[in-house]
Amino acid sequence: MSSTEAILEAVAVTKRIPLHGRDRGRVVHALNGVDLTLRRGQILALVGESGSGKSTLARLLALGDLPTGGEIRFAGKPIRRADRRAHFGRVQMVLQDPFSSLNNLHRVRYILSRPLRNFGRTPAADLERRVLDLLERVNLTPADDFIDKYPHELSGGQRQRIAIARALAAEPAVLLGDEPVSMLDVSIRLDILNLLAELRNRDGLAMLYITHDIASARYFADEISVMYAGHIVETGPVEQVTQDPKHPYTKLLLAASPDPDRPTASSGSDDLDDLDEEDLAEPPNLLAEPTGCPFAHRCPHATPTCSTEAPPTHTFTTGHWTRCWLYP
Amino acid sequence: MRLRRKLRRPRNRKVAVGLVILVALVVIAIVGPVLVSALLGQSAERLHAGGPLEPPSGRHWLGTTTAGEDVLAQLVTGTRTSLLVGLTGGAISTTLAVLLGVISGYSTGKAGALLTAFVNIFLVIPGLPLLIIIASYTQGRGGWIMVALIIGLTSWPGGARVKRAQTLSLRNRDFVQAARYAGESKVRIVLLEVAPHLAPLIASTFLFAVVGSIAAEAGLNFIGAGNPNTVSWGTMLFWAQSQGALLSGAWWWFAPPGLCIALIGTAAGLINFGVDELSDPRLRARGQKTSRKAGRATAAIAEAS
Amino acid sequence: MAAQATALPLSGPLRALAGSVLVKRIAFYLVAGWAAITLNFLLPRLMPGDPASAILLKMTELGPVSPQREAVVHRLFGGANSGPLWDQYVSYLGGLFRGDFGLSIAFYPTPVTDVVSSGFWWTVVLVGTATVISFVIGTVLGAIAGWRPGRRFDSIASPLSIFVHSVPYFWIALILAFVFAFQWGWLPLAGGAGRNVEPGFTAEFIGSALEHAILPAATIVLTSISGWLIHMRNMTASVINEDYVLLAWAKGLHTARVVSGYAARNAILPSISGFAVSIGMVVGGSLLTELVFNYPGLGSLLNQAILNLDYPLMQGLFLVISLTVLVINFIADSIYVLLDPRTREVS
Amino acid sequence: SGGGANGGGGGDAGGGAPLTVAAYSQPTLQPNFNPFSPNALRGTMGLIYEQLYDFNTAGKFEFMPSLATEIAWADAGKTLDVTLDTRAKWSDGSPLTSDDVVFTFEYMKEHELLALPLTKASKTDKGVRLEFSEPAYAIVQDIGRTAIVPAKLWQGKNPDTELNTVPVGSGPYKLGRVTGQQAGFEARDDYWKQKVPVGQINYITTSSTSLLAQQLVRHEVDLAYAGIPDMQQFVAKDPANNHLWPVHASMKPLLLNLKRKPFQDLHVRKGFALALNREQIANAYNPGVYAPVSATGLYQEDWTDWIPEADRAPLAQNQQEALAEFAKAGYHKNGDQLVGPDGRQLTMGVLTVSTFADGMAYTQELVSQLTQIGVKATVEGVPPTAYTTREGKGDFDAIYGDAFTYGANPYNFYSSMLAPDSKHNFVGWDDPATNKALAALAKAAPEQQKEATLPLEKIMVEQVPVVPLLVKGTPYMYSTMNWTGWPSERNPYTTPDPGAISGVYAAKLVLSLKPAL
Amino acid sequence: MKDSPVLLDVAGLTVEYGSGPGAVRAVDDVSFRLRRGEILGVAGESGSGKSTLMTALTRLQRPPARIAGGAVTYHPGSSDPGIDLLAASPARLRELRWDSLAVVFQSAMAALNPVMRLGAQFVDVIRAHRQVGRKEAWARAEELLELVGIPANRVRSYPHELSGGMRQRATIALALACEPEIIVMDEPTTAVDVVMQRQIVRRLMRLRQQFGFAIVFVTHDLSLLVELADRIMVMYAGRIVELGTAADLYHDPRHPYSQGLRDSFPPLHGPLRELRGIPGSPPDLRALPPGCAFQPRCPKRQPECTTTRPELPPAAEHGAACLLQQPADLPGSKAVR
Ligand SMILES: Nc1ncnc2c1ncn2[C@@H]1O[C@H](COP(=O)(O)OP(=O)(O)OP(=O)(O)O)[C@@H](O)[C@H]1O
Ligand SMILES: Nc1ncnc2c1ncn2[C@@H]1O[C@H](COP(=O)(O)OP(=O)(O)OP(=O)(O)O)[C@@H](O)[C@H]1O
Ligand SMILES: [Mg+2]
Ligand SMILES: [Mg+2]
Ligand code: NI
Repeated sequence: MSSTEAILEAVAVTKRIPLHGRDRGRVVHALNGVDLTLRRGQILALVGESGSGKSTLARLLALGDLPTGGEIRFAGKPIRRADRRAHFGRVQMVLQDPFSSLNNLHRVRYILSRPLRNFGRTPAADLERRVLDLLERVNLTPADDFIDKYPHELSGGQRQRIAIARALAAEPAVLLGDEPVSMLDVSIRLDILNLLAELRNRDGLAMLYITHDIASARYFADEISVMYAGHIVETGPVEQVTQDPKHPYTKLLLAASPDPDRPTASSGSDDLDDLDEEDLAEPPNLLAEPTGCPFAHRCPHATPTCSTEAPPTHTFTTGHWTRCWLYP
Repeated sequence: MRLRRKLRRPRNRKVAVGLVILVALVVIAIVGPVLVSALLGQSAERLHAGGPLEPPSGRHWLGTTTAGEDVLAQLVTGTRTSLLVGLTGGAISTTLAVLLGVISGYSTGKAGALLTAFVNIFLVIPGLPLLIIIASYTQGRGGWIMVALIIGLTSWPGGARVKRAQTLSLRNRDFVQAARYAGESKVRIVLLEVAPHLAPLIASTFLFAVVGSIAAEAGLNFIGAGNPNTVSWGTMLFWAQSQGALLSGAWWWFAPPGLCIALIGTAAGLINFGVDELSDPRLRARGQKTSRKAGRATAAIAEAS
Repeated sequence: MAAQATALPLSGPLRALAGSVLVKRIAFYLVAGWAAITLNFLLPRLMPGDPASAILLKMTELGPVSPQREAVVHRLFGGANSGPLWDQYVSYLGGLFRGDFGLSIAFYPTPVTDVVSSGFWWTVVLVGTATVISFVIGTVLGAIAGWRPGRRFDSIASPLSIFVHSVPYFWIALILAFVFAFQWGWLPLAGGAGRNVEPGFTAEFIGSALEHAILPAATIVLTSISGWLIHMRNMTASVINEDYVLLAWAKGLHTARVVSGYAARNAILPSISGFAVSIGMVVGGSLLTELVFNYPGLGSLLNQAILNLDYPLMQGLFLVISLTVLVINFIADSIYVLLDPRTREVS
Repeated sequence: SGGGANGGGGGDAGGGAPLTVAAYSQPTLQPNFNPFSPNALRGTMGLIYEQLYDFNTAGKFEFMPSLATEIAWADAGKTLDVTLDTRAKWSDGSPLTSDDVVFTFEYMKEHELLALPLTKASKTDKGVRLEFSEPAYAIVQDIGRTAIVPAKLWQGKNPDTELNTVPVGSGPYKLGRVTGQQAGFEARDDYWKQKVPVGQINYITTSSTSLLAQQLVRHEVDLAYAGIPDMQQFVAKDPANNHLWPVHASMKPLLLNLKRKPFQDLHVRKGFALALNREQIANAYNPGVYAPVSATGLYQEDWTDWIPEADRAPLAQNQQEALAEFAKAGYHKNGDQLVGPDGRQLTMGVLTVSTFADGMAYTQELVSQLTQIGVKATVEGVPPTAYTTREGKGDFDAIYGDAFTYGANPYNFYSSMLAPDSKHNFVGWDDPATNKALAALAKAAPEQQKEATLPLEKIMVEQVPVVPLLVKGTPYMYSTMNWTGWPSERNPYTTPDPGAISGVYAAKLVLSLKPAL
Repeated sequence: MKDSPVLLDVAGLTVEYGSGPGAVRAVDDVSFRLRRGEILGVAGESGSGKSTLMTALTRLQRPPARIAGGAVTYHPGSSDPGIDLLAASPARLRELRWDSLAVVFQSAMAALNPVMRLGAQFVDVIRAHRQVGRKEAWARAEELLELVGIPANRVRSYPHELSGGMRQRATIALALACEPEIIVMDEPTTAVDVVMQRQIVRRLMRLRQQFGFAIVFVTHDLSLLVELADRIMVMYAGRIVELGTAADLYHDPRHPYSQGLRDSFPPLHGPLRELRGIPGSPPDLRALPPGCAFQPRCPKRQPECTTTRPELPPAAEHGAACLLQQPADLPGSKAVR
């Protein structure tokens, strides 16, 4: 896995977001020393609790915001704010909410032609053809019908596909997808994921795939990272992590994922039932200075050490590691 | 661009009425004085064109003033001055409001904070008294341009505050963020992503700034801080009031200028009702499919700009 | 004007603009206050003219004036703006600090504080009452119009209010005075209270003052009501499309409750933050109204100050008006914070 | 004592309805009853404090006694013996003595309030003797208008900062209710001279002439003297009660700035004098109130004997002759423009006060007449203080708005207009012949004054330092609803002025009124 | 479950956006029955009219949406003739709402009034329908919040002080406030991660056992439905294309669209297989293809499909609106899977 070259990396990235109003003076510890590597021709899935910092991380990688600690590297070189324009040409992001990320006042044609022009890869005469081409690639056919539509004339799923097409228009080396297909029904979702997989295989596109849908991550990604409260708690090849999770949170996540093939899901007596009772607990407190393992307060295996000392990184096989006191 | 399409085919009856009034007044302002002198042989400045305070008649459709001036001729000529003052003052005020509001809303850091403080401080200063003080400084010199200038320079803060607030709420919206990722320049983001969302606000600020300027000019004249040599609705009211038109029962002299000001304000207000729709294709598209061609043209314009 | 009339989104930054942490807000108000004070200092000095010569002219109308007297007058009245600007500024600030605004020129030698306080309550009560009345009526009517936009009430009330709003203040004041006071004699023509009523806290005086306030207040109400109406109409029209209003319906609440607790309750917020902007306008607009009705308030005083180049009085009045607007801003902001829990400062 | 709370009044000090006088063209006032203050409220002079004497300018300049019963000149006009009325008493009951009069003159001198060349004031057995450094015939009226204050109360007071809100005077009234919009006076029941007929007088504020007109028509005001629009209509509304009496006491000229081109050219000034239709200007606001005035500046009806026959008629408009005069100065008609040697149209602004409706109307008419002969004239309406400032600085082309008061003899009239050191010589006239003539007139004894005025009249006609236009009619409007006995054209026993200029006039008026039946 | 009395009877419900030729028929002739205590899952293509159907059921549709036909009958008691919700007077409707019929909107997070305390929004509705005191109502609000795992002390928070997931849970708790008989839930768990989603689902099932309400549950997540629902209804282009028990529908989908959906699902466990998805793109609701709306994309299209519109077999335990499933079974219809 790690044999392929790293293209976009987050190295020990921290993000603190100061609060305002009543909570003035306090900060949200959105990211705590996160390491993440995207490689050419590979797809990295990022899953985790809602509010764990996935979108924040993606935003930092896209240079939409600056980290408070650590650095973002592109092709091994740290990037600075001044490199923004160049960076946007190489790294594109699909924002989480397709309803707010498309300007209602512009037509699809305009929305898609802007990156084509800005990144200067398309002669003006070719614009229309390229826009139609993009629409077809994301399955918005007949493309001729869609090119003059306003966003409000599109369904959520169609909007998501416009957002993806806009990102692809820049012909990026890296695509950061923040739940890019969450509003699509499974069949369309599949089409899009297949398209992205094809780009990966053909053009060596590197991609970050943020999702709550672990099954699709398994189907589509090469590697997977699991986030919890601003920490990456486990990373590894997707099959290994989904079939043999190591970190208690990963295990919980997988157990909680709906799986119609699991025979007696609703009456089973797996560890989920215990969870059910005690685990309607408060989410992790991101306002407090992180100490120890962030999952300690919910972990069934927690020891006193867990909540005071940061767990060490334990590597199982190449590329599969977790941070947990369970592993020596 | 959308405005043009909108103007061509007002959907809403209120908007239609407003536009008709406005266009009629503009036409009067442009050709009215010529028509009045050609058809009725009257001019706004000529004293003793008729006897003092003649009621409306075939010769003087709106009667005469105490100095025997033809009221209709004055009203028509006054339309031009008042509209010029209104449009110029409104344009200056709106431009300042948009510039200061959008820039102070969009730019972060020290410059933005400074601009914001500047806008806020001006908000606290009462506009009309300020206007009067500055106007009395010029003492009616400089004609309508000066009046328009002063009005424009003193009336922007309210509009700026609204626009600043709106820009603030827009600047971190996802679609602006997305435009940054799409490689758009700052100027283009402000002009083509943020500003169009302010369009209805800008339009309504402009409309009301125009009306406000006309009314302010009238107010200035009323307290004797205007330029009495120009013929405008404001000076008409000044003369009518100071020569006791109301008491003499000369309604034909006192009423028309006031009604004209109210009329143009009403037109602006009615149009404003429709301006909201203008901003949002969601409201526009209802029931009417915009033609493909129009869409293409729009995109082409946006592309070229 | 109704520039704010267009619906404003209820999103964070707008309300965030309106309020913030108390300390920061107070700091802002201090800075704004200082700026107002400084502007007040500068503005009158930008005006042309020379109060001493005006006073001298007044004196020569009464009889011959000795050259020595002329010198005295120049010394007395020129003093307000002689010497380096900075020195004037320092002594001006010092005077303010001691509550000393100097002596009025138009009413020489009455202290400015006396002159200002003679007009202050008239205006505050008149404008205050009129504003509250127009705010309440306008907001209620606006909520009704916006509740069912396009229906009959809306299509009559909204354009009508815009029409009234567009009529110049003084024009409507003159007509009201002419019709109700002059022609019909129902109400007094002018003044703040009856001539033979001793000012004081007596029923007679209050009754007389109220009677005299009806027409000026009606002018202010008529011309400012529509601002509130339109703002509220547009806001209500947009708020009723919010999902929480739909949910309120779904909850089977009574219409009155849906309006008061959900639709109008949320729609009124921008009006409150717009209140401050409007109050400045109303105070300004009341200047003309006061003139027409010969009302003994700040507007009339300001007009006299301007006509007489009474710098000290102008400064005092400007300051009082600015500070009043500032205080109302502060109150509006504070109410806003109470009404809108989401109020936050934007980074 | 005097008037009760609700008008009328009790006791023997008069009663009836309160007399309401529209005395202020401003919305508010501040209490100030300091007779030495330029901002003293009306009524301070005449109702509260009394002056020595005056001359009736509305009538035949007859002597009007007040505190003084008679005056006598001595020492070729350098000494004036004033006989005081011994009955005079202050409102606190103590007698008004010649000590008080001497004190007043000394006090004014000490505080540089006195503009008279007084060298010494001293007691005599009949009153006081005033000694001057030069003949004071010409300023006899100014001497008489000195308000006398009680020595014991004014000792040590600063006339510049005193508001004197509890005044003690010798006049027929004491202070009543003073609010921000009116100053009320109540009759003294112990007034030393006579029973006071009017129990209560209210001097009220009225911010605009149109408001005043409404108040007059509604009989809310008994006396007003401001130029309301359409005064004839006020009379027409109730001819039995409403009356109008324009008192001619001053002259309104067109002032041309002699320091500016081309107005220093005599021919240009003559051109202007001939180009104007005075009758039409006079009719621009309230017909019958103003009237054309002779080229000497003196009003031909009142000063008939003073003006040589040939100069009595006001100049008639004659555009032909006007153009001929302009041509002598190099200005020719080119199309409808009057063009100068430099090829540019003659352009001027006529400064006037924008808040005076009448002035604005006259100026508008004047300007339109100038436009007719090809001058590019505009109305420059500015607020009053800006107006005085600009005329004081000489920052104008032309002025229409100042009135020059005639007085008991023409000395003040001409000297304020033409003397180089006069505050009111706005045009900047400085001519040795004029100065000599003025000096002669100042020293002339009353019987020589007509003769001494002639050179000045000649200068006015031939040199046109200012362009005399109209005699100003101060439009006194009064109502006989509540009070009768007003002075009128037929019985001009005083100027019905509520106190701005002369307290003697005001006191004479209110003491002469009788309740309407 | 199938013998429980019918609670809600929807017959021929049709909803259009706008009117005239340009109208979009977002819900077309939909009929189904909801039984007491049942959880009915609704899945289907995005844009197929699920949300529209939910708002129409509760008569909360907004212009330009308009109910063009059909009936929604609510049977409060088993013997009751039922109340036609579409014809009920506003007053009657107001009584029924929340008391018997509660909703969780798809936009749950925007459905809380931003300027009212969370508790107040509970108290509001409780006191509108129940004769209880203010104190009591607040206590009830706390209780309800704890039911969905929000600490009772959060009752005085404003919505913006809660995380997205908490807000969604709060709206679910709100729906339970008056122990209604029917709860309509439109994608209520989109904003929460799978762990929280599961916890909420568990709670709901438990509460249903406790109170016996029926739920209509809309989601794209077929696998979630299989775990949760009793019956599943699949919508396509405004129509119900298949209706059956959860297990049947998952393991034996009969409509080609349902099959396509099922086959597009990547499995979480077991061998990875190549997924095909459904070729083609969703139909234009303004111009539906003739015959079966799915026919242009259908791998098993027959000539008849382009002419005959298939109907859902009425009252069948498991039926699909597909000609292949019609009584005169075409050959091979059973061999679909
Ligand atoms: N502007 C902000 N102010 C305060 N807190 C913030 C801000 N932005 C993000 N956060 C907090 O930072 C944390 C991480 O947010 P982020 O959006 O990255 O989560 P996420 O993993 O993308 O969640 P989701 O799956 O729900 O999208 C959250 O707890 C969020 O509340
Ligand atoms: N206001 C509207 N005007 C016109 N068409 C509309 C409007 N609202 C929705 N539609 C159309 O109605 C159809 C049904 O919409 P609906 O929201 O019910 O879909 P849904 O099944 O809930 O989709 P999702 O799964 O994305 O929530 C869609 O095709 C949509 O385009
Ligand atoms: Mg996110
Ligand atoms: Mg939906
Ligand atoms: Ni407004």
